[in-house]
Amino acid sequence: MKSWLTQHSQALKLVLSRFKANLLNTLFICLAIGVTLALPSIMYTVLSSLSGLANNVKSESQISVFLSADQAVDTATAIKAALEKNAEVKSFKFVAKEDALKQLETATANNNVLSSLEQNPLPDAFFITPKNLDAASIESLKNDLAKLEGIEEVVVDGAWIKRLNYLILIGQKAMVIITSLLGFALVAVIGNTIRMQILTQQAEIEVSQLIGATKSFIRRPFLYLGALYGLIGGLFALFITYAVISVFNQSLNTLSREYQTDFSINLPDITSGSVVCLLSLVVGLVSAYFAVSKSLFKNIN
Amino acid sequence: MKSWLTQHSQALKLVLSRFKANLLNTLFICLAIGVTLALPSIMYTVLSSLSGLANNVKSESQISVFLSADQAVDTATAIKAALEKNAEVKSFKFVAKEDALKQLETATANNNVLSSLEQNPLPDAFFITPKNLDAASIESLKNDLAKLEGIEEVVVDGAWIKRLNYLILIGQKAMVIITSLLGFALVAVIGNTIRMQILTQQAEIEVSQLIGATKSFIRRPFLYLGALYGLIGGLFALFITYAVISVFNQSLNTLSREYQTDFSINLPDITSGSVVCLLSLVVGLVSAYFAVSKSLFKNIN
Amino acid sequence: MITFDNVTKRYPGSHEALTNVSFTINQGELVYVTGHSGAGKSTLLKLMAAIERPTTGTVLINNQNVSKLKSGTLPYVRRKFGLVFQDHKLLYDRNCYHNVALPLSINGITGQDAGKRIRAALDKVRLLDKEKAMPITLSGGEQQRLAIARAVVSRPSILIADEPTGNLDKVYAADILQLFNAFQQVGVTVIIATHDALGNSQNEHVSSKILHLNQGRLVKAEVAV
Amino acid sequence: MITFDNVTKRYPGSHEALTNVSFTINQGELVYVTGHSGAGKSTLLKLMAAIERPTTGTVLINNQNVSKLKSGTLPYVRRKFGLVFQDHKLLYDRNCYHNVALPLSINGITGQDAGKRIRAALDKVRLLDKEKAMPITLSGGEQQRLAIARAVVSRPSILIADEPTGNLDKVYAADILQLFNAFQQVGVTVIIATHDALGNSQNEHVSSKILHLNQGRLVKAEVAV
Ligand SMILES: Nc1ncnc2c1ncn2[C@@H]1O[C@H](COP(=O)(O)OP(=O)(O)OP(=O)(O)O)[C@@H](O)[C@H]1O
Ligand SMILES: Nc1ncnc2c1ncn2[C@@H]1O[C@H](COP(=O)(O)OP(=O)(O)OP(=O)(O)O)[C@@H](O)[C@H]1O
Ligand SMILES: [Mg+2]
Ligand SMILES: [Mg+2]
Repeated sequence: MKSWLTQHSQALKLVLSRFKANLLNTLFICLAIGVTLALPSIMYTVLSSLSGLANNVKSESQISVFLSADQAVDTATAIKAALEKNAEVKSFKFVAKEDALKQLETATANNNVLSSLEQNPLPDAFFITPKNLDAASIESLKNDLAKLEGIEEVVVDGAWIKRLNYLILIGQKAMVIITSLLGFALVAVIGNTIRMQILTQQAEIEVSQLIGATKSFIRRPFLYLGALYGLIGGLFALFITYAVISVFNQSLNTLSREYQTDFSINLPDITSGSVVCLLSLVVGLVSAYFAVSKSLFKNIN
Repeated sequence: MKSWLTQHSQALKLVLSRFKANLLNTLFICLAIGVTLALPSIMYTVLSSLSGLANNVKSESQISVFLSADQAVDTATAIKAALEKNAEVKSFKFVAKEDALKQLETATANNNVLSSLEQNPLPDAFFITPKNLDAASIESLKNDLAKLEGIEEVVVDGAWIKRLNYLILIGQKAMVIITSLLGFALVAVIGNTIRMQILTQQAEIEVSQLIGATKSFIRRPFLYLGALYGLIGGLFALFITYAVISVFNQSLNTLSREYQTDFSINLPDITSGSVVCLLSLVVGLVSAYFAVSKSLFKNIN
Repeated sequence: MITFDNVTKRYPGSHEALTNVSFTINQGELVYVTGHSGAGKSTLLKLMAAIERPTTGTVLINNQNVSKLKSGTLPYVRRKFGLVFQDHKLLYDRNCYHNVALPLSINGITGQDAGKRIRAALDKVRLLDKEKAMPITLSGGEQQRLAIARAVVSRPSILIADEPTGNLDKVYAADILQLFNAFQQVGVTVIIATHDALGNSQNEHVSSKILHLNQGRLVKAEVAV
Repeated sequence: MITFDNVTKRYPGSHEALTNVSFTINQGELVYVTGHSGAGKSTLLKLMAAIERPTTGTVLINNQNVSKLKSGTLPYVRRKFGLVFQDHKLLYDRNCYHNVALPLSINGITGQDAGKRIRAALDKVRLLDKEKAMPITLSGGEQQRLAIARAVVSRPSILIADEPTGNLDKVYAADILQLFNAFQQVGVTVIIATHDALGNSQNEHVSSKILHLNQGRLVKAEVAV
């Protein structure tokens, strides 16, 4: 147990002293790893923020219920009561025909066009958010609603859901492609770096083997090295992600004001931050293991 | 001249024979470079396709001219003639009020809502694309149009332009950030690779210097190496770009059908392909130069 | 202790470096391996130290067949040896002190105890004042002596030295041979490969065995007193 | 040809390796540099070959002051020399043929002409049958001879050899010294550092100069006939 500790602290000390001796080089390498790692991390952060937004939009309104024209006010009240009782309805919103007309005016961006209307052509409407979003539940809810009295038409906003889902699907597809490409690049970068280190240390490895060092003794410092590269690279990646997203959010703010929405990309929290660091540590460790095993024992029996 | 040729062909031969001897390793490194390079190339391709789309949208219609209600048909004809003469007008489109109503119906996605309208509340309209898109020209054109007879209102679609420009601005900002990050990673990857090669060749470099090799003699094979890594990496990048965008376009196709538009991302053409290859060749050459100069002459006077 | 039985070594793509060599070395012997350049001296030493394996025949170290050792136990066999390589095999990225420290750290010996032993070893080869120097700044003979210090620091039970005095002048060479004799005196088996066959008058009072090789064949194994 | 005037060499962080050394070597001379280990023999040779620069004093090669050479012309000065390094400095990633080819390719000599010269050089050190072997597979003495082949292949006007026979037995050593004598006979200046001061009976008929160093000082410069 004590010798185990000594061996490990010895290896770690060796690696740290080499780190210090080549500080600039080491930082350079860690930065390269950080950059490579930052990109999927940024992608993931942006996409998860966006899909949060998409979920919001998605649940905004999927079923529109239009009442027949010239309906008495108490019909609307009756329907309201029915909707409140229905367990399948998560929430709903009533828009009176006067309000609908105003909205239409805003949407066409021209106040004068509709001002000459002598009669409001629009009906009263309920906009309903269903509890369950799967196709079957929505269909049965639609049928239920159609049975209510005084209702002209029930419209399910299917196309919009379809499109949004498709957009998110494409985003995820892009992320999978980019992440795997970059994951590959990451392994290549760390692996190459370790192999370079092994080349520098080739004489030491050979001599150590000749005078009786075990394989794990030789491998140990390189594993520490890989893990350290990964960890520091991960920290750099987090830092870069923070910086890039902060800059981005500033630009977004101006745009959001333009759109009258309030959207910004969430900075990674402690959990996802540690996941990034841990992941890159593991990648570093694994790349180191393979690089060592590949380069180490090729000439010696 | 002949000796110059001999020297270069000698260096190139040396590099190629080493390439062949470590084929797998070489391919691995080139692939890492290719991946790193592929990302900005994909980004650029997507963004340039998008901004092409944006330009299309932008030039679709920026000034809407609404005629006063209940206008005689020949007023519209007169305005049409005036627009045709105006040099500032690039193109225009006339939308009769009946067509406008139909469009509104489609836009609100509900045929029944407006069907009960007893009278068409919408005016005839011209949608004009100006020749010059700067603020001053648009303002003067607007004033010119307002002077015409029978016109109720001239609306400049400013908000839309502003938003679109902002979106493109953000995209470009993102590309600059990502490209510079990746450019850095690229230099780090190629530079590290060359430094690794130099480490392997350290003994040769030292001995060569001791027995009278000039600096350029020693540097030459490494420059060829860097250039070759860059070139092959660039070709890999192009290949990856092609593959990724082709996959992407398939997804986009389905979506485009959904939206009834016909948008797909253009594959890079020969010009931009050669630019990518040339660029990465130069990056390889420059990284090699610095790596060699840094590693080569540190211990020897 | 070390037994060669009909050992032949053929390197891939080369003719036989050793042919049908048989002999036994007992604990505590002083053995010279002699022969012209390329006769197979280094090969013989490498086979003894379990660095190479015989093509045919058996090499026994402490009654263990080297060819049948598992790769996991090989390091522990090698730790019994103190090796001086013909090309020194020093590490040029660390100073003399740390070069000598390597065998100890492999054996898990660190700290003050290690420090004392390292300085004692450096003192024996008269390099104590070069403790902090890098090997690349040492002269050829100094490098050779450093390699010897590294071989003896872990107090091996078998000392194998390949041309340990090739770069040394007479005075230093005598010094080093003295050192090897001292090791033999305390029971260490000492095996030395050299091309200037027993030209050293200093050794005449020490009983030693000579293995003389000629083109890979053991020509004579004699005992000089 | 080579003139040292009051040359002192102090390596950074070390005492003086050479102190106030003055001598002249003329074209076509055969010079032995002798002295104990660490006396400064290799340092002297490195100063002659423009590999190191003197701390004080001047080194003239063909009346050129080495300290004042521009780094661009240094390579061309070095090409005059054929160097045998004490640690051989072979390239282990290429075979014997290509090791010997290196000085020629630096001089821009390739093709058939180069091939002939390379094989002639290998033949002179009796390594023609090892042409395709990698240096790592050579014995210590074979490596040393390969280093000598590389030094002579470009037909240098000055041949500088640092302990060229340290790993060679008597027969081969005599061979190599014969080779050096042959070079001297055709007008090449030959400078050899060695620790076994003139113990070679073969050389008695050749006139030679001896520079004997002791702790960095030139103790005597005598001419033996
Ligand atoms: N790894 C190897 N692969 C192929 N051939 C080898 C290898 N090592 C040695 N040889 C060959 O085996 C023969 C004997 O080599 P060895 O090194 O044992 O000689 P030696 O007696 O030590 O010579 P020297 O006195 O020159 O060091 C030589 O011809 C050499 O070329
Ligand atoms: N690069 C260097 N930096 C510092 N000190 C050095 C350097 N090279 C040599 N020395 C020191 O200078 C002294 C003379 O070294 P040199 O190599 O000239 O000796 P030598 O006569 O060749 O000895 P040997 O016979 O052992 O090769 C030695 O004490 C050595 O430690
Ligand atoms: Mg040998
Ligand atoms: Mg020397």
